[in-house]
Amino acid sequence: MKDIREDIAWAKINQDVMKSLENPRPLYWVILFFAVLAFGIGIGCEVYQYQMGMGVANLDNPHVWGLYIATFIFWIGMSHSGTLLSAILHLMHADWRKPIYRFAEAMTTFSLMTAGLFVMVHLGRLWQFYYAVPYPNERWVWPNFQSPLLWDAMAIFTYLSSSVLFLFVGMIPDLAIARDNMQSGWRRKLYTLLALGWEGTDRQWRNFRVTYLTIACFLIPLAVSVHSIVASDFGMSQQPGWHVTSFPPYFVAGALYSGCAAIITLFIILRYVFKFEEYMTLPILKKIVRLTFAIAMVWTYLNCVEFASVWYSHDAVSKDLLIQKMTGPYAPFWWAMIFCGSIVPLIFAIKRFQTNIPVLFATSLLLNLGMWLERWMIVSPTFSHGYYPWTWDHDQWPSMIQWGIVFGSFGWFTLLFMVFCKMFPSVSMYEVKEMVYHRSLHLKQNGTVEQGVH
Amino acid sequence: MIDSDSVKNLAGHPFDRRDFLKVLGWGGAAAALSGCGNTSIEDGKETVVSYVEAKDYVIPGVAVYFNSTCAQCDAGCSITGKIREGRVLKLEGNPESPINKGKLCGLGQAAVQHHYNPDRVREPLLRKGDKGEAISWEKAYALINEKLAGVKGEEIALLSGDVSGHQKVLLGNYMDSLGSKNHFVYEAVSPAVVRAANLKFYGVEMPRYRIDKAKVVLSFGADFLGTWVSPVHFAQQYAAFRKGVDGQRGVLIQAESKMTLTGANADRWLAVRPGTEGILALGIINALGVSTGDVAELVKDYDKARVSRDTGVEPSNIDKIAALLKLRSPSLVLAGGAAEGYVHGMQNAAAINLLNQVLGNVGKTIEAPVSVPFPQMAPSKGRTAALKDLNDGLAAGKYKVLFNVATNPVFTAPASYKFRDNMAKAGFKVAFAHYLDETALQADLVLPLDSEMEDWGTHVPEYLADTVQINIQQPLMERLHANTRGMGDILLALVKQRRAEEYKAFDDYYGYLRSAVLQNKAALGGAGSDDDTFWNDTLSNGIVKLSGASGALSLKVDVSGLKLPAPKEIDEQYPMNLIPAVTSNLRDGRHTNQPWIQESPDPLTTIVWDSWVEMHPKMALQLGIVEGDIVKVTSKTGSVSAQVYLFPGIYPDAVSIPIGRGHDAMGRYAKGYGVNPFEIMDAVFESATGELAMHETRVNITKTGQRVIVVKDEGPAGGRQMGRKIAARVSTDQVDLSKEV
Amino acid sequence: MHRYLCFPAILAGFLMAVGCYAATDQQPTLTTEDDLGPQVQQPIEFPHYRHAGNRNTVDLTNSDPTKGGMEINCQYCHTYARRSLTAGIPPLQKCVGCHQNIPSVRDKPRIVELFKYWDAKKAIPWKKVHDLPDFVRFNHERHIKRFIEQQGRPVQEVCGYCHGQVKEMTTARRQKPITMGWCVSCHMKEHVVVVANKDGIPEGGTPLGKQAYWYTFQKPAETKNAAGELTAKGPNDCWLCHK
Amino acid sequence: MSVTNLLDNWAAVRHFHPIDDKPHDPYKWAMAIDLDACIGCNACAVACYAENNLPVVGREKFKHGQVMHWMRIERYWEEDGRDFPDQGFQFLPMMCQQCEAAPCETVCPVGATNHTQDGLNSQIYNRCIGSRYCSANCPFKVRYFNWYDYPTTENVWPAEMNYQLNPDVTVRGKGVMEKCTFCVQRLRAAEVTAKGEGRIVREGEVQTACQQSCPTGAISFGNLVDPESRVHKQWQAQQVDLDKDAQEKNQKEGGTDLRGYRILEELRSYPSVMYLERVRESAV
Repeated sequence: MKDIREDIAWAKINQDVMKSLENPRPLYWVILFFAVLAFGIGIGCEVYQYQMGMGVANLDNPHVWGLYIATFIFWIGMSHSGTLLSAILHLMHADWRKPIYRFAEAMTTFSLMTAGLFVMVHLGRLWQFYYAVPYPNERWVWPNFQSPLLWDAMAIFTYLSSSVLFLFVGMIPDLAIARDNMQSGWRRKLYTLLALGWEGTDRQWRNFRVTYLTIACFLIPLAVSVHSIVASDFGMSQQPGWHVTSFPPYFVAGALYSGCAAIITLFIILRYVFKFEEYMTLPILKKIVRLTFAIAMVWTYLNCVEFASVWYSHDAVSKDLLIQKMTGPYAPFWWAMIFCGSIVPLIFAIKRFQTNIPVLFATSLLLNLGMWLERWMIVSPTFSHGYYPWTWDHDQWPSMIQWGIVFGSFGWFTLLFMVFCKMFPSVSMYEVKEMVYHRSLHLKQNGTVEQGVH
Repeated sequence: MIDSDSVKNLAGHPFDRRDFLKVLGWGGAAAALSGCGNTSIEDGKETVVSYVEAKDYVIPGVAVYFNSTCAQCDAGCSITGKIREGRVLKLEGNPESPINKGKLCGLGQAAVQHHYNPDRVREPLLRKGDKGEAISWEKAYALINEKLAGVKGEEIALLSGDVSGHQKVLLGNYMDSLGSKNHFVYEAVSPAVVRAANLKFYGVEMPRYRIDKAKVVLSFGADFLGTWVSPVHFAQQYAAFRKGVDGQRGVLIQAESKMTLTGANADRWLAVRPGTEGILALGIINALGVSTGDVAELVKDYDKARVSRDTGVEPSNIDKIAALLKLRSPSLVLAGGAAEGYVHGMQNAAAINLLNQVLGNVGKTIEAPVSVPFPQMAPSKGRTAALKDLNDGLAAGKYKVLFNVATNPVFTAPASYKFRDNMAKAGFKVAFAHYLDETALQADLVLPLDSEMEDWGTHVPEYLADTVQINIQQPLMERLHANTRGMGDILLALVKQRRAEEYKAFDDYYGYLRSAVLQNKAALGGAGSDDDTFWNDTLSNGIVKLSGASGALSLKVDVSGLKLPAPKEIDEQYPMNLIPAVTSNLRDGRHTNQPWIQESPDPLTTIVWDSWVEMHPKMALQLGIVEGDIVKVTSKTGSVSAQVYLFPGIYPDAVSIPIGRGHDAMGRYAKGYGVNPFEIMDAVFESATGELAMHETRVNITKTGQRVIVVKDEGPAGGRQMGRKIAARVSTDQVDLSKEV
Repeated sequence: MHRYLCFPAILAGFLMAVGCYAATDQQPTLTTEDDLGPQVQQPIEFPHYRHAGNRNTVDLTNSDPTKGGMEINCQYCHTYARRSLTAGIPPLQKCVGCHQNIPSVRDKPRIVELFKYWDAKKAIPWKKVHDLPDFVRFNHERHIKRFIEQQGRPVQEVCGYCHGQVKEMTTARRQKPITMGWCVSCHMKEHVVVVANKDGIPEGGTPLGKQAYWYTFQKPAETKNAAGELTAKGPNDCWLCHK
Repeated sequence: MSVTNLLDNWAAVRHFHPIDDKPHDPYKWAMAIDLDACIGCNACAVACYAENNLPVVGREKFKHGQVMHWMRIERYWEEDGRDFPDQGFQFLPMMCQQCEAAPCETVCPVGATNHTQDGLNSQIYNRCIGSRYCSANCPFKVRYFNWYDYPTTENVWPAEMNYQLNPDVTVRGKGVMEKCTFCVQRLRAAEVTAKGEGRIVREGEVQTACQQSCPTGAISFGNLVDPESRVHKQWQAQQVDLDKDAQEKNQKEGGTDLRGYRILEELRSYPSVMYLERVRESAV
């Protein structure tokens, strides 16, 4: 099967994609409704938590971090998908990424925004967050540049701004198309503004290519660093289970893994909701599935490396913790993580399932669950089974408020993402055209393509 | 938060003689009180209330210190109150006092929370049906006078706790003026049986124990570090004892059925079958093998095998202890609450005292106390038998008027007394109270007392550390509530109703106290100094130290009456012994409404805010009980339900419930937390003294099927250190203590 | 296309400018900058100039703030400042102590008001002029010890570092920003330290080696100013004011 | 507030060994706790509540592990198959160890917890934004977070009870971290007084609240660099060096006959509290 039909007319591409801005399937509205609902619940919980204090999340001393930080890492991880597809694969000239990289990039941006929210939600004094911003102030004090948390904030901010830029720059030609296709109204004004006067001249194309490539190159180290830095939040501490040298690659692998899994999920949703069957084709899905499988195996390997290094080290406390994870109160979640993260992706190895949408959808959700559990299993057991036995957990189970905010974050992300897809072309028109062009060129050389299409 | 408004409220009080503590504002020092939330600088919005008149030593922002006496228990520790801007902030020990030498226990520190307690009674309250109506003091006094009219002296009873000093004198005079001899001195928790045994053996009730001079201390349930007699003083002696005599570290052996704080610090803790402490003592005498005559005759049956069988202590341990006691002399043997709480408590205590005598400790580590030169001020010590007597009298309808001075017998009398009902038989009940506790709620008239930080007084402790000392209690700050009165002031007002002439010279208790002290100026060591100087010195010292005569103990060894019963057979229906535990935080429950006390974890179980049933893990395993199970503890008298805590420091046949919680009145921090073991305590009495035998209750345990999370500081790891070196321990042969600083 | 480059260029330029500004070693200049607080309405309009002002004339009808003062030492009334963290407001007794012996002004409205409070034995509800956030503990005593007692600087000058020229005011008004940066700016300056006493601790200044440096374990080097005098910075320890 | 100023400080950022160049002059506050003297009576903990305005959180919050005791008394007993704790329990007063290379300090994003020159690990409440990273990184778990706004919580400081609050210590609102300060308000007051008199704080001039109340004198506290201080003598006699992560005496063959040790010393946080092992008689 082919990645894409070579005989799609360019006009039809424009038409199909522009349609997604107008009339999606009804499921879109259903999703949007639930997203708003979940987000509303999250907001309610957060307002209550803000009023009452962090205690309502049922965190305690010393179990001071909980699902917020776990979910924060989860969203940061999710953000790696976009960069992987658009920047890394772009540089590798893997052109099958072209129909899907736009929404992956949007995912990057929005999951980063969600992650950023968690940093805020997690703060005990949210209203003083600006103390962590290095700017000249009347107090004459700098934040602490030694703190990985500060690096984190900066890395996230940089990554977020870069990916917004990347997303935007990559969208300019398409925005121009949208502008030209819109009759009138505020959306046309918006596209006009955002298209920055794109006319498609050679000079513009040349500048555009250079800019896009530059940002892509810039973004890759950022993506790697952002999750390495998140990893160093833990790796730089000296707590058992956190103080692990292999954490940065482990986190990056985990990030790519969860990102890919999320792409599969959203791929399937978008394909249906926006009627993108022509562009988001099963062969492309198959490629992503295979990629995901590979990353899953890398992640599994890194997991084994971590266990082995703990097991063979003389660090009795870390070893204790590992045993505790496998057998203690967190064991069900830990084993669920292993199951979802390492066993479930084996389905991807079976060819028959690589294009089976219901199976893939279910599997990708399980993978995401597994990756979320992984983050939780990194954060919480260390608190409940750290160096100091006297303070091991009392009654630590996340309260409904905590769950509510975590739940709400999914609503927030979905909301942003769905609104984006309805507002902007979520399939890159000009790149799909390129792809079709290149493929048809290849066919032309073989003389198999029908005449008169282009 | 305290803002300037509340300061202004305080400023509304009228001037009086205590104006040196006048709260008239803090001159800008209020700043320090608020939280982190306020980052705003609001020039010109906040009011700075300055003093109208200020003494030279009053500097806003600088603390002043006044000495007084702690009244949280009757050990008589001297305290130094830190006062800032007219408010007492913190209590420290007064270094000048030989009893506590600048130290203070947690309970003593919490006294400020008694003073500032939001649940204190603030107005005199007269019963109107179920409610109390606030009345004026004049009316209250008139009412008392009215109710006393025509009542015969023997129909009037007064119940109080330990009392000493001038208050005792005044109390005595008042009762005298009423023609009543019915002053019942009652403490729910007191070593009355040991006192009686001591009196019989040594000729004094409370000799001076010299733990610091002993090389070995063998204690039979005496929790001298936690609750027994004078814990802060003994803790200091203990510290010296551990440092050692001639560099040899003191050895502490504790034998008891339920581990106390002292037991938790022992080098060897022996779990003995409840009630067999005396048998163990005799067994040790036997194992020492040094006695002759009567004593040898007495102990000859108490061979190791039998003693071990009876007490549950391993024979090897008896040998080791005997060997150690023989090797290291002097030693000290103590009998405490656990030994005396049985029908044969006196016999237990006698056997233990005999062991002391056999070891030759009397005169070495047990010394004669100094005698107080003013016997009228010497303390009257409470007994549980007194409450029994009062209760019997009330039940028989003997008393028409009952005064209750801040005791809480409704809470601390065993339920089988039916004290609440009997109390109702007295026609007119007056409670002098700090809180509306269980007893005050039964009264017809509740008169609010000053806290110890607002009141004047003198105290003579029963256990004198060094010299005789009269402790001065003085207000550390202005009265917090306008309508509370000191007990002394109330007594003076009442006695004036009877003997106006005699007391007309005294405006108030302060005046009475001052003149009483100054009258004896010479005897109190103030000869030569003028009245004001002496008085001011006395107040500033907080203690008057006197040299009292210290006689010798009149040792009487009479073993003829000494006969210890064999351990009780296990009762099928009620197989377990109930040990009501006296904990160092809660004591008899009068301080339960002080939140620091509620939240300060029990040292042994780390449980807070609740009662628990302590049970040995082995026994729990047998009964299929795990931690947090709610069990019903049933005795012949009744039953209570509480959570189980598995605790290894208890004899497996016994369960223990702490005393002090389970209030159904008193205040927001006490009410509704835990259960009260007095409710299921059988009314069994010590045979020789008539004291309540608190350890004689037999119970059975049934599961209710409910389970809760035990609220405690200890985590799921329990007391295990998981291989980390956290709280390390070393045995004496591995360490060289002589090198230490 | 160049139009669209304008914005990034301006942005980059702006960022660079901010960077350069931030990078330069800003000398603390705030100390001299006056930042007037609100004029606070007091229950009695206390004339500071009359009490602390210069004794140019003793003409009491003169309302020129710079003239007609009694040159009373600040510490005569604000007596707690040298002994306590807080300067405090003098007790009413202090005012009356003098004024009951000054019959000439007894019927002035302010004095009448004063005696009204005194007769009622009521405290005057003064309004706070220099209000710090509740978590800040400025120590008056230490500053007076250091500058007045140990270095012998004039009282009014030293008080004026923070309170401005109160002797020229009627009721006091805040003259300085009293923000943390303002405090720190002074603490970061090199101040002259008087010679060391026998313990090697320089009097009238922060002993060398006592400055706490945030994350720094290095002993600060001994510094001298152009005149060769020993200098030191003020303490840099958060826990001195925030506890 | 300039970058130069930032770089200045940064250039002198923590050395690998924090106390190589002996910066603690004239003060280094330290503690020694004799576990043999500690009887676990809780007097220190209550004194700490009184001195430092600690909120009483109540039963429900205690249950959720949100208690605020800066000083906690831990009670240990290793079973080793025994039925009874027949050598008693082991009590351990645990509070902030004021580490020299404190793991909490480096991770705070806003620098709300720093090292002071007199060897304390400061906690600045008003700077804290509540990221709780410090607590996450504390090996001893002695940091306590204000999960609720205790000053406004019912029955924490109801009317009158709030009069007891120590004005020298900030009452913490919700969302800030707090911990044992070695009673810094007392230390600073003593230091400032001494400075005014041109001397250093003398031994015995300042006591922490826990030390002052301890009935058995198990806690000694003082200036470690002052050779006259009891703490200095104790540390020296026990051969415990502040700047070692493993004490020489323990590396000697046959072990040591001294009982001074520091908890989790091997983590290289260089705690300022030395504990003396509890002693138990071998003859019984």
